[in-house]
Amino acid sequence: MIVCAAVVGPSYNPLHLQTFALDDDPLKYHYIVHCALDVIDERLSPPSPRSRGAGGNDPCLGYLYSTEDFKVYGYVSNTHVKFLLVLDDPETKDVRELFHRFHSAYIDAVSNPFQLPGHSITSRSFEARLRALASS
Amino acid sequence: MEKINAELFTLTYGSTVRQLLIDNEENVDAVNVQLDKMGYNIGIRLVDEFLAKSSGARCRDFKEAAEMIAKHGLKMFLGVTASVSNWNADNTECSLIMDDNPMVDFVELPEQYSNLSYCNMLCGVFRGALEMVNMRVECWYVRDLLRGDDVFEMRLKLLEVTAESYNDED
Amino acid sequence: MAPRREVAESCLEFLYIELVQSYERKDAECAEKGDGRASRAALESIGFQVGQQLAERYTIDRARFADHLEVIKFICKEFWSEIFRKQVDHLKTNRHRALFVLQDDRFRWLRHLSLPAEQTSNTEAVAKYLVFPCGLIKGALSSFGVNCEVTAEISEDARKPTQCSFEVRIK
Amino acid sequence: MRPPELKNWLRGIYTPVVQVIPTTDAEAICLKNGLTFAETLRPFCNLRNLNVPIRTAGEHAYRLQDFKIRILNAKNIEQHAVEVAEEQLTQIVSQAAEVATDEGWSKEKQIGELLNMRRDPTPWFTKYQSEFLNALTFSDHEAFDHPVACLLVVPSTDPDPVKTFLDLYSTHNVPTLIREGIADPQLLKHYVLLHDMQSDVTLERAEQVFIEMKSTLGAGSCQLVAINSRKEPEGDSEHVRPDLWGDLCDPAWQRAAHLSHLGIDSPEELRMGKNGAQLTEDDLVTLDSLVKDFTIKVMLPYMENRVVSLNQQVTDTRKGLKNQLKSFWGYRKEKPKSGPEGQDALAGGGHYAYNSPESQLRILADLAFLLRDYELALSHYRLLAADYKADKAWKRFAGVQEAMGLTLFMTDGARREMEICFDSAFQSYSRCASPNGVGQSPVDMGMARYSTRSMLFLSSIFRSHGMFRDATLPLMRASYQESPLRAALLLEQSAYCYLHSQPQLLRKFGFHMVLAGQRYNSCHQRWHAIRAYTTVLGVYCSKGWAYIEEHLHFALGRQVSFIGDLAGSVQYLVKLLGACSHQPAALQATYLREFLYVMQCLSEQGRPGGDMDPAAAAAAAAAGAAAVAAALPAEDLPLPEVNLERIHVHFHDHRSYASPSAVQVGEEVWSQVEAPVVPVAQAGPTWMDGNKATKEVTNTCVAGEEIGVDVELCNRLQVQIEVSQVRLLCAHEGRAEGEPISDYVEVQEEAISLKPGESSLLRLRLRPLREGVLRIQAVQWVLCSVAPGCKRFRQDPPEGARPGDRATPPHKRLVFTVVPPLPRVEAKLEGLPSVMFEGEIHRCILELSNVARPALQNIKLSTTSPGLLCGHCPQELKGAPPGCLEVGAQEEVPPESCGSLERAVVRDPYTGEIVPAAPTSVPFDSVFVFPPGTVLEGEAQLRWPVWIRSGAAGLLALNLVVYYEPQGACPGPIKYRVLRMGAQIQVNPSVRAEAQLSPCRGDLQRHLLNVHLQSLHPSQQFRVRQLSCLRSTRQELWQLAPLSSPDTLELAPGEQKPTPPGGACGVPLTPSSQSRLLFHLTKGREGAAAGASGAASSLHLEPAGSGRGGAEDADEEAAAAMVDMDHWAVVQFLRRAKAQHLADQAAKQRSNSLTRRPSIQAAGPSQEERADREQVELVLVWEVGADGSAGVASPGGERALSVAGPARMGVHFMHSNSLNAEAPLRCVLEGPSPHRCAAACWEARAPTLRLRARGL
Repeated sequence: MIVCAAVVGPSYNPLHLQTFALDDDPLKYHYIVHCALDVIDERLSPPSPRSRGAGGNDPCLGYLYSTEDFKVYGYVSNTHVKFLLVLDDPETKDVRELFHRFHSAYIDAVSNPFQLPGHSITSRSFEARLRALASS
Repeated sequence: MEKINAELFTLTYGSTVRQLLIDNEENVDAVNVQLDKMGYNIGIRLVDEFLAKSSGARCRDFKEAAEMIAKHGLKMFLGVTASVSNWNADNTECSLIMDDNPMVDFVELPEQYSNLSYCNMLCGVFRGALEMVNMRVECWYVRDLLRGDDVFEMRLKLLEVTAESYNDED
Repeated sequence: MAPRREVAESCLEFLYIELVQSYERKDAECAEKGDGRASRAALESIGFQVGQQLAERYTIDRARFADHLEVIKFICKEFWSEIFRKQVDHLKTNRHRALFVLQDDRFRWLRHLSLPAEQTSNTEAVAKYLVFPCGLIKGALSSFGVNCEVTAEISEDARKPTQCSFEVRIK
Repeated sequence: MRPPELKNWLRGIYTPVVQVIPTTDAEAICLKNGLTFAETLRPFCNLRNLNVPIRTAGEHAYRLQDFKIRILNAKNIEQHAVEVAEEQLTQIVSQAAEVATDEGWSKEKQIGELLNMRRDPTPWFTKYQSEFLNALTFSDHEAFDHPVACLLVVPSTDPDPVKTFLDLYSTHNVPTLIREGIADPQLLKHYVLLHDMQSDVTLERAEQVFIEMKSTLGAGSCQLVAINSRKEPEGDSEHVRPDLWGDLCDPAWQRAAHLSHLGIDSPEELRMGKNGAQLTEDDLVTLDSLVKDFTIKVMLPYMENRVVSLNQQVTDTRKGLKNQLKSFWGYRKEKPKSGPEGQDALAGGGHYAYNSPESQLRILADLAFLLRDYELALSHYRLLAADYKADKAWKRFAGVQEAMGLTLFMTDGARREMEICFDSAFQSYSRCASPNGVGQSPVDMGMARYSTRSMLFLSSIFRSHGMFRDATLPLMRASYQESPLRAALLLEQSAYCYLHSQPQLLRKFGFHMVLAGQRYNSCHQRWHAIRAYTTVLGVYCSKGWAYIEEHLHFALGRQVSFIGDLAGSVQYLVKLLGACSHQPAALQATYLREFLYVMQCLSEQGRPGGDMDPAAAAAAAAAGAAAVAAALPAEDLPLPEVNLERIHVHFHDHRSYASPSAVQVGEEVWSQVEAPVVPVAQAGPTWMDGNKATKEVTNTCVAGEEIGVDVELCNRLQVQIEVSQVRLLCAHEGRAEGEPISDYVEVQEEAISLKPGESSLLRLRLRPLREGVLRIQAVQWVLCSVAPGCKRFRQDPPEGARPGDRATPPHKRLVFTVVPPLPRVEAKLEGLPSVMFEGEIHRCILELSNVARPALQNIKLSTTSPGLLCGHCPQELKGAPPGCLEVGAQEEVPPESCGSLERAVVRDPYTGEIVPAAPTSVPFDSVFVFPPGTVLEGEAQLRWPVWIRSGAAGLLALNLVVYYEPQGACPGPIKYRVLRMGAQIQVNPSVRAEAQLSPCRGDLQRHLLNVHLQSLHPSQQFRVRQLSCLRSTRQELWQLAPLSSPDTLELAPGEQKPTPPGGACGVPLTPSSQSRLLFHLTKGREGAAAGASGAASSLHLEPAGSGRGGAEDADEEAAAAMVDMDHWAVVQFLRRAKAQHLADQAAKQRSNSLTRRPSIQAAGPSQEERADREQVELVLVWEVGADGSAGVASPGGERALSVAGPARMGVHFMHSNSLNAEAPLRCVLEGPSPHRCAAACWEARAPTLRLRARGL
């Protein structure tokens, strides 16, 4: 299942980080997510020849890396916002659908006029939707 | 009547409100007033289009006007309908109850703006529009989704019917 | 995402016209510092925020742009048709791709503009109504990581009252 | 290490083992040099440029250029217990810490530094690694370390060397490996006859023995070695030989084991002299040649043969189809010793005897490996792997895989295959380490070490190829199952791999470094933990990752304090306090506690426990304070937050305020009130009186007068905090060096405790004592009585403001020009009611007290509230209203002791021109000038009457200003001062009166006045006491006569209606009741009427239907009880009432709009005249019922009052119009309309007039 979902801004600053495992220290996920940014960087730059053209530049980066007991998946929107999911099931799975919903939730969250761009997202409905995502 | 995706409108309105807050140094009351004022101006212009499009169904009295707004006006422009209720004894006051409104999609009101009547422009619109059909009204929110109520309730109060001559005291 | 619902286009038009005019009035009120720069900035920043939000919204699941040109193309096609119901008519660019000119022969938002009689110069009056779209474009571009200045021009050609072009100057 | 180097390194590790078995005496000889025999030989074990040909299985010979052997004592040819080994390893890490601490490693590294860090950041790891590998040697599952040869050492002194030689090699002397039948006991034996040159036996003797030896033991395998040739005593020149042995010696405990085995229990020899003290160069040469010859001539050939023969044997038994079939049918299963399952497997299949085909194979392969015939080795490993796999002998299988991996590397074989080998090695090792699958059961550390080893090999191979990315994975895998310390080391290594990989993976570097830090932490390697954390601060900090920053800072704060660097610790902890608002309260509390604790320790540093003499204590305290300051500059303490925006300065320049509420009233209001009194010439000091030199904007304040600064302290935490010794820090420019600031400024300290999330405004006070320029610079405080904090105020004017600009308003300015002492008045209104009835007249006492020394003069009082009237003279203080208002109460006073009223003339403060009165102000004499001579000495008081008449129901706001000037010349810029007083009074409704005036039938001189009274108050009872008719400006005086019954019509005009003795005074008006009074109004004959005074004819009222009594005494009583219409206060109020009324009317006439707010303005004289002509002015006097209940029978006014406590009375002012006989009119006197703003229109109740002509 999804144990953590995170949004990281274009300038690699955390916009939102939410954990779903009970009584779990968010700290470790901050580390894991921060770490994943390295992999994302690698995937993004520079657009290697193969990544161009068909299938290249797919916003969904999929599996990024795994730690002792988690797997981290990534997705990068056209606006250079990074979405990360930390899953705790051993086998790699297709997360495209999850990320689609994740991104949609984010889009609505930043459509709130009072949500300043670049600031961390504190929105009840956003959190609720991520919880739903995690429990699905 | 041409339709567009609500988002563009919704976002533009939201961004407007935010900008007004900045312009008025976060003074919520001032913003409420300004929203109402802008709404009023819009209402004045908008009523013609409404009457034109709504097959010129004139409304004879306040009661009808309220119904007209609730059933047709809102539907035509915002694609939602409201129910009219809570009439007072002499039919000069009523509530429009909307359980939804495209203007507030995505919106979450931060604490510091808890006094902001986000959709106040709508009040202004009604005021302006009705004035064009000779009804001076007051309009304000009694319940507001954004402030934790379950629906929007706008109170419409008829002040005077300007068409008819009226005798002022002395 | 909320169900993709619809509103009357005139809602937007009324709001948009009132926005411009209310800022006009504001300038008129405080005439002494009434160079209108402040209100133009305000209008632009309204557009800017909307542009940013739409950029995110309209590109969900879309392959990432490889370069500026792709971004600009997106603006001319998808973005434009989402907002203005049609694509940009002409796209010009200079060699270094630092300057793009997006020309729209029938700019939708100028359709219903009935200009006050006392307006001496048509263009200058219309110009006010193009600040918001400029902000819109600028906002979208910036959230794609393209920092730029956007300015608008109206054709002097009286026969094409709604023709205007947006100039995107990439920093 | 590049691959070649790595290969060398590996060759250095995998070398054949030569066992040494010395006799006790032999060992004793060597010990003279502080070395065992084995040790003595070590320096010579590394053989170079040999160029020996080797021919193993292959057709072609190859040449070895260099070779290395391991010479060990039998006792040390066995694996050390895990605990022991681990202990050794831990030592290495800890020592590294000690060494490196003073190199200032634990510095925060910027990313840049990290990237181009040249030197190896973890030098100790290399040593650790080789020690680690060392600890894993002599395992039972591989044959690398099985002894190949054996040196038997016997001294030349031995009686029968040959026999000794033969006995020497006994089970007692062989290593466990051999004893347990794991290693092959058939060793190459080499016999060394050791001759001690210092012994009494001669070398010749020794040589003879040697010859015998050779004859029996074979020439090839014998050697004579003479050592200790040094004759001369130690300590001469050539002893300066570098110590060849140094770290080649066995660790002490191994030596001990070995020696005790020989029965040499107390090895004090080891401590004597330096290594090799007795050895001359020649000795060294012989030793060297001993090793060389042995290796080249004896051992290598032996090994060759061994390989060849083993190989032959294997091919015979293995390569035959039969055997393949055998193995295919798995016949081994039937072999008792082999195919070990379950536990055996875990033990690593220890049950393969050395002579089992598998072991033989392994030995063969390993020998090949040692001889660097890797091809051969590899082929056999391959075979072997299959067998062990079939047997599920996992440990051995793993071992083979590992060996294969190495071989593949040595031969630059396929990288992928090599990876797979190490991989499966790792897995099978782990499998043994934790039987129920990795991770689930407590890991068998001893076994886990092997899997780690395999991974170490793999990763260093990757690294050698510069594949840093790939190098990390094995390290990580190993770390998961390792002990904290080793895990930490591995993680740290992998971190650096990330750092060096292309592209750099900084974040991963950081992450793994932190993980390493945590591991170090958990095994108390503090210094390493700190190093790990600090290294990565640069990677994480100030990038928005609050949680991470916080975690690092806290961890560092803790660890650094543990290693005793309190100052350093504070640096980190303080960062937490600033940025942990997103954390739960409990955690914040922890942070705060930690911080305070460290600060505490810091401040107590160097303070000896127990009690000491005050001087020392003070010194210690000072030292502590210094330490604290050094560690944490007060400016850096983020708690509590000081909001510089909310600063508000309170001080008195020429203005001062009587109450806080007065401060709230806007400056513009005050300036309006002051305008009439403030001299035109100098409208008070301005910024220009400030610091002339710098043209700086300063406030002006007076020496000895208090300055207050409101500072907002805000507690962002969810924890309550105590803030004490909050004080303002200031500088006085007059102060000379050395003078204590306390001589110039007196500063008060405050203390406050802030609840979670609370922010509160604190008024900090100081008092300048001398003239000069005073700067308030900062606010200081102490947090929880430990941590000093300080916040500097902004001194410079805000952006864009030029010096001398008014940009900073006075209440924000923190620079003061202190001027010499001045008088200062404080004032209060004594007996000012909080609630009044509309129209009520009240007197209270204005008490002015000069709180300063200097005297003051020229007191004026100005107000814009018509409801407020300054008394005429002090005498008015006598008695109390209404008594003092009544006829005769007013006494004659000499004019000089009376003040006078002036019409307010508002002047422009700068030009001095008269400004038209503000539209809201009512024209009345608003300025009261105190009697000319009035002087208020220092600390003296002055009491003066003040009259107040409440206006319409609602709030009555009184604003007044007391103006005064210091007596005599005053140097400073301040020439005068004003005291601003404000008060608010709640006004409740009282009585409403309407009067109708109609012509009397028959008598045109007479009119019928019908007064309709209504009590507007729900509960209060009123008594209407008196009705007066004022003399019109045309001096007409109307006579009032009561008309309570028809017959009164007959009464002669002016005849007074007698009041019954003891009858109630006034007509009672019960709450919200109405009543009607009838009067005759007659054009009067002068003076005839009783109760007629100069200004008015008055009539004392009494309840209707009261019987008549004696007329005469009634007169005086009535007269006595009459309110004097000539009284100063009454006259003034009536005048104001009238003015207001006229203004109202004028306003009304102007705007016939229905707007409720009249815009009143001064009524022109013409209007006034007209009004006079038309109007008859009536005054109704009522009195508040003593106790609200009707029908209190009280005799006349005075007594009633004396009985019923402080009586309260009010005056209503009504207009009527004069009537000319020709056109009889009916007048309706209405009450006023409600809604009037209290300030201006309080007279609104004065009835207004409407005419309706009625034709006769």
